[in-house]
Amino acid sequence: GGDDSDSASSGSSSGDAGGLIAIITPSPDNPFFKAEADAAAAKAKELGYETSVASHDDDPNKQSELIDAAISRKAKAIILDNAGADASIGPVTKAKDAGIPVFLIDREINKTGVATAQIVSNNAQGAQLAAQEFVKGMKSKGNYVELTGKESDTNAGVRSKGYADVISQYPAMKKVASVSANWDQQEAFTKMETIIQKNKDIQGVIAGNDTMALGAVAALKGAGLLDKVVVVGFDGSPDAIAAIKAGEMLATALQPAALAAEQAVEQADATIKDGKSGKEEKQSIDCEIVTKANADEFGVFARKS
Amino acid sequence: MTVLTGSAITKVFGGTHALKGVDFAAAPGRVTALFGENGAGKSTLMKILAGIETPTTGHIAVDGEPVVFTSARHAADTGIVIIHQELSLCANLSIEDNLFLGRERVTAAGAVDRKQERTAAAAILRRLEEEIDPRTLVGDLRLGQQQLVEIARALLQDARVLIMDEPTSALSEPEVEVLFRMIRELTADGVAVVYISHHLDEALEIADDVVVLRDGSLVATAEADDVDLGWIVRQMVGRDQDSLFPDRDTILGDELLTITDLVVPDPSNSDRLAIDGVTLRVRAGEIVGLYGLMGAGRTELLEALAGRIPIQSGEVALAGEVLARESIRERIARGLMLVPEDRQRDGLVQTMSVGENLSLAGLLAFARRVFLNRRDEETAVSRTITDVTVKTSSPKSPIGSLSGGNQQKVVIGKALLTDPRVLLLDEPSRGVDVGAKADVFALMAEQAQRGLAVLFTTSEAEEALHIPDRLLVLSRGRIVGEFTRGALTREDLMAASGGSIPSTKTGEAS
Amino acid sequence: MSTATTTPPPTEERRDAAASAAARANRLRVLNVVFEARAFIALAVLIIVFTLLSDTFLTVTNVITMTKHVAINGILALGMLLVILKGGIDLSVGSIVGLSGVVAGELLGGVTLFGVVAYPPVWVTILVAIAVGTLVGAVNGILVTRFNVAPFIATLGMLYVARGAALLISDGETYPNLGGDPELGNTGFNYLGGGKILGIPVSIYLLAILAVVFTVLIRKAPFGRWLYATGGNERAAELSGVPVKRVKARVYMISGACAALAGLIIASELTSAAPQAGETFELNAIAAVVIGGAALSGGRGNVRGTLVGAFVIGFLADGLVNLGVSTFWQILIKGAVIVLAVMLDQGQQRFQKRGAAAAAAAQTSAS
Amino acid sequence: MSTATTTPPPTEERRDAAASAAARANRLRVLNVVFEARAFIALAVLIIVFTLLSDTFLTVTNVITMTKHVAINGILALGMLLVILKGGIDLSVGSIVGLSGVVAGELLGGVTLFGVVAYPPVWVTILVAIAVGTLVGAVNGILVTRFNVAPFIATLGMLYVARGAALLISDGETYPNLGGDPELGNTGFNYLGGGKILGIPVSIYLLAILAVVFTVLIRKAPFGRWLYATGGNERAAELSGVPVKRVKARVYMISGACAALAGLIIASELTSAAPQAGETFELNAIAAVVIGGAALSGGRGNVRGTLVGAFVIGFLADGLVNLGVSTFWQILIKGAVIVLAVMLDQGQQRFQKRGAAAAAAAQTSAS
Ligand SMILES: Nc1ncnc2c1ncn2[C@@H]1O[C@H](COP(=O)(O)OP(=O)(O)OP(=O)(O)O)[C@@H](O)[C@H]1O
Ligand SMILES: Nc1ncnc2c1ncn2[C@@H]1O[C@H](COP(=O)(O)OP(=O)(O)OP(=O)(O)O)[C@@H](O)[C@H]1O
Ligand SMILES: [Mg+2]
Ligand SMILES: [Mg+2]
Repeated sequence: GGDDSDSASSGSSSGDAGGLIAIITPSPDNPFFKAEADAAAAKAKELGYETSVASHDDDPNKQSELIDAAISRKAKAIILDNAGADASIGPVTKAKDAGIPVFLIDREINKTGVATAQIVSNNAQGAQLAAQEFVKGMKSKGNYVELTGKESDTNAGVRSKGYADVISQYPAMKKVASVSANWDQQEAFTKMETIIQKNKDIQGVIAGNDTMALGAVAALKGAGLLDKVVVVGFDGSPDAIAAIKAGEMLATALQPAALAAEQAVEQADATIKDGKSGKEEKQSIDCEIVTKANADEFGVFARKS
Repeated sequence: MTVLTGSAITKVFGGTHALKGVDFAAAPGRVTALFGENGAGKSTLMKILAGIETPTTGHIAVDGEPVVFTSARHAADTGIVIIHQELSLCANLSIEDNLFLGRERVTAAGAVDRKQERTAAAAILRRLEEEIDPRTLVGDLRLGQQQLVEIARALLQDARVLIMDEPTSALSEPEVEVLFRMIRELTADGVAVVYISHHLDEALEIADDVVVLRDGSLVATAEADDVDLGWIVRQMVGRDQDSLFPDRDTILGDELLTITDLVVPDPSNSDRLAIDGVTLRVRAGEIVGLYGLMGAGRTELLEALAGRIPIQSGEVALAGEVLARESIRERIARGLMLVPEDRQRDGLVQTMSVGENLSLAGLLAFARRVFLNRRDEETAVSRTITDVTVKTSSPKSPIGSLSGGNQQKVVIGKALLTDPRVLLLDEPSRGVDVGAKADVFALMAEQAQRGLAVLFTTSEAEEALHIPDRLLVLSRGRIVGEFTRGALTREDLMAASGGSIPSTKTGEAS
Repeated sequence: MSTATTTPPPTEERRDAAASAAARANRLRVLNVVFEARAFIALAVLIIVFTLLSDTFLTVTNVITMTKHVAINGILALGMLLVILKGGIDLSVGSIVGLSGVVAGELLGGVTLFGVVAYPPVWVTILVAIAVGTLVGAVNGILVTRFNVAPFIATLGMLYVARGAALLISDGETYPNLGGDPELGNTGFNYLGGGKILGIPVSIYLLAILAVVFTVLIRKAPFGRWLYATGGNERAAELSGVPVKRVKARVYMISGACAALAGLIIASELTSAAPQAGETFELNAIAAVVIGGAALSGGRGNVRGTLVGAFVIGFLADGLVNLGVSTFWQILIKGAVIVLAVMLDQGQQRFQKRGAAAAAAAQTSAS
Repeated sequence: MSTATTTPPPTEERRDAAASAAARANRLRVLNVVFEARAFIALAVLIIVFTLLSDTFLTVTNVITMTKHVAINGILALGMLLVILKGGIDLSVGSIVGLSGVVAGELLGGVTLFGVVAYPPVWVTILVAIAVGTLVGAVNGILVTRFNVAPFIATLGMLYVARGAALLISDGETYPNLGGDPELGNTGFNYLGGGKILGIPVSIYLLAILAVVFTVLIRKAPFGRWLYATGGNERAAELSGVPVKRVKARVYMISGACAALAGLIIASELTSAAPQAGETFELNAIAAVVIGGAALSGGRGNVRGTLVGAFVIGFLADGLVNLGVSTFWQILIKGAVIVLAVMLDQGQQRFQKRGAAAAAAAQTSAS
């Protein structure tokens, strides 16, 4: 977000401290990516680096431009939450060839050996946790709706599949509708309302992320169905956790975004200092399920320490 | 004594000196006619007096009190009302909307008082003997009718000074008669009227005082009774005007334009026939005139020939070859080109220079394979500028910096650059001053000598009587009379066009 | 009827003129109706098709829900209509939606004055948010009138500026549970988007009220005539003493206010405000206005048509979701419908002209 | 400049005319320069500011990189320029960018004909993709010329249609490693976006070539004159035998082709094609053209200005990133710069006019 990069910009012109670490995330107006960026930036400063935070709005071309910029600024390392498993291979390779190690967080790319590390929260595992909680909440039966993320986003697919793997084992559970709400709250709200009109006999809603889950909650509340319907999301955003405490949502799979970002920066530091990160490339961090029972234990995309 | 006076008014537009220190006064109860060639500065002076343009230097006084107009509205509120040379109506609004635009009659509730407006509108239209439903869209009206709306709007504001800049350029004679009657009523009520028109005799007829501008300077003032047309023309042009209508001997060649039983539906109104079975022939070296009243269909005839509007039946042949579905450009390529009636709307590209406008139609002639040959183009353009005597500082000047007459010459020059075999001109003298008129007609004659076939329309009896070798009178889409030059009188003409009572004008014997 | 202007024989002439006059007037009226008819047809087709394909489409509750969705774009479209009537365009409305939500969120979260945190009541919050929207509109207006910046560019610039502002104020975060707190006396915000009167959502009433107000404004007040005149022929309007600049400035402010209201409704529905709300909404609003028979060149269009246009866009979107059509197809179909609806317009107008002419001719020959 | 028809004393009159003539011509020349100067000034200011704030901005490599980024928007803007010169607008270019990438991806992945999978060579792929872009442009053209749909609406519709098509063809998936396979003989696609000649990326050459071609087309070929005439006054152009409809249709096709090329460059740079590529690119292209001094009303604008405009947009974006300015500020500043650049234009023109008038006045009083 704003503050970090502002101070960064003033910093970046003042000469070379520990060098520059470029942090690139999809969009700062989503709490998850923001937490990621903030955590990474904080860690990097702590380790004595300048930082620059930018976002690519899931536009592969813009991402490629941002990486060019990092290269021409002779960044020491790049922390990247990328804009597409395939579309990002080129740019990451480009950075590698320029001698800049790239540390991927949150999303993988479909190629190994170009990025120094790919630290991703285990979306499949998280999805399964969420789905299991969902099934429990629905007492293994009934009609449910799935709100999926942007079709052209890898994680949307991974999570949807993760949900299916679990839920498909319960024949009594019936998916009555599945629509994409592009990760967006208002779109989720509108589409949920429309679906309710089509079919009021719904016991559950499982969404590809918390923003959409909260949109669904608002719609269900308006229709007076919320007490009869369990809603499960993904990400573990503060708003979702609040909703869980309030009993409006059943559960969400929390991705330890902050953790991944911090680890990425630490490994970047190691790589800059002594050439190797000391970890293998593919690292996955397990998600944690957040329910009313344990909600208090969690802060901003991380367990409270 | 005088209501409105402007003293030592100057106006500079970018590089142009429209006015160079002009004193002007309008007296109550009198009609002051303002004469001057195109670009003399008439409209500019009037716009300044009506608060539309601000003078570069100079002062305006109302009833002797100096004023500085902040806007057209300000001037209107002090009783100075202007009818603009170029129509300023909203085509998307009804007549009544236009009549009361900006000065709505409102009810207590603050809403527009439609009922009151409609009755007032109907009344004024009746006085103008133009009984149209006030709810009619102005866009559906003919040029002439629109001009009447413009006049009606001015009349609705109780003006102390009424400025009329070319109010009759699209009016038929009877409409002009009506207008004159109203002007006399106004002056009787002590209104000061300023009247500008290129129909000199008409203007002289209504005038009490005469003022002549030349190149932005005031060159003469007089009482209307003391002067005649000749004098006015001398003052305008600065020298004796050789006759408007030079005699010429015609050498007729073979038939270039052949029209047989042409039927053209009215584009604006598809089951009214604009042209209803017209047959006519024009030979090389011949100038044929089309006379008719507004709406007679002359424009439609010419536009149909040019390929602008589709024909329903009949045949058009150019030098024997029948033109069927040829596009406008194919017709131009074959040597048939139209000089349209409304030069602003159809003749000129305002964003381009004089030179670019001139070469637009004949452009392909300068194309060497794919590219334009600039040198060829420039020579051709500057040759044309001298040929048609366009008054411009350079071919690169923006077309907007030219006055009406000169713009018209550019449009004609553009047509000549396509070296046509048949030249169609729709109202070539509309809104053009005597000097330019003479030039234009001289041009037509010259082209005819060079073996072109010329077909032109006019609404002015004088031109109809003297210019063409043959005159065709068109009425409601039919040819109702054919005369050869000299063989007809003004009276014949009026009778034939089913138009109006011949007007009794002093300036007629010229 | 080609002799409307020549004198003798007067009798024939006057009859003639009267006839053609009547004919034209009549033709006018028909045309007026047709302008919406076109949009109505598009809407009718949509409704029929969806009703045939889904039994849950044409139910009372679903129509109410869909209308509620339409309300948001409808309110934006009404503001846009005025701008388009004047011959302009407003690309910034989407961003204003986001900005006004953020402002509301900020205020409901409490404002710190001299160290103490004050919680303004909801009505203050709403007024401030709308004021902010109006302000952005005013900037658009100033850029267009004082600095002669083309409306497209001026509002494109403000599209970015307003969005940037929304993100900066909120620091990119979403304002959660705007329900308010009884103790702080700032509850009731969710009524705007969540409340119902006689089972009908408040936002629908808001749309209806605005529609009526705008119709009166356009039809009855001098402002309306000035607006059409400015859009039809600005120079002529100016020469007639119409305060053109003021008219222009006003429409952008009104449009901004409408956008702000839409933003509030959304925030209230979700009881949370996201800075990125409203992205690309401007396109839907413009589409609604144009489908409603307005000309982007200005001077032509009306409230009824615009409403119908908004319903076309809204019902289409919801109908496709109801049918479970894939997002990809939804996008493609939306584009096709926009173009078709407008083509339909063109076609009908040409057809209509001919029809009216015939009618006119008939009358004349009859008299 | 014959003065044959006016007043004595000729001497004074001629001198006078000459003076004002000189003034006018001179004013014209200055204005012409100014039209770009305006954009140039904006660009100069940007470069100076960024160079002062960052030591890595004005380095050879960075300038080359930024220019490479400019190339994409620049190519779109050149196509857009023609459309705008003609008085239209093309909102569909962004979607065409996505579509052409998808088409390329599809072809490089191999096309199945009669059961056998064929791998067309790269040059075929490129031609087909560009053909598809041209086709979308042709549809725009037909909608505008044959069906009189307003360009804004026609291209807005195609914005959705083309995007939908891209998503449907790719089923929302990204086409991976378009590097090609030596065995299949379809390698070399990545050259377009990745290749360098004398250390300068191919895409920059493409932009340069297009710029030259367009300049010649506009300045030297009749088509150019026709284009300006159509944009300036369509009716007059038509009556002068300008093939108005053809000119219009052409510009949309050219714009579509440019967009397709841009899409190919992007896909090639990333050696992968995403269906959502190019979203909102149209806005940047339009901004570039207008900052470059073109009038959205048509008839005014040129290649040089448009290029400068593209550089302003591109250098601004990269410069802000280079400074590490937050995304939120980037958005806001971008909007401000667009508006300011255009205001600068207006201001300078008015100033310029006054200057000329003054000069002329001076001359008169002198003579
Ligand atoms: N807006 C303008 N910009 C530049 N020059 C102008 C402008 N308006 C008028 N002029 C110039 O001022 C001079 C006077 O123009 P004006 O219209 O007053 O002439 P006029 O006597 O009305 O001619 P006409 O009889 O054709 O109407 C002409 O040279 C014209 O080119
Ligand atoms: N009585 C009428 N009713 C409706 N439309 C008319 C009438 N008379 C003419 N028109 C239309 O008005 C337009 C202008 O016609 P116009 O007056 O130009 O014919 P014209 O013979 O060329 O006369 P002029 O060239 O002097 O204007 C044409 O489209 C014509 O069809
Ligand atoms: Mg004049
Ligand atoms: Mg005519």
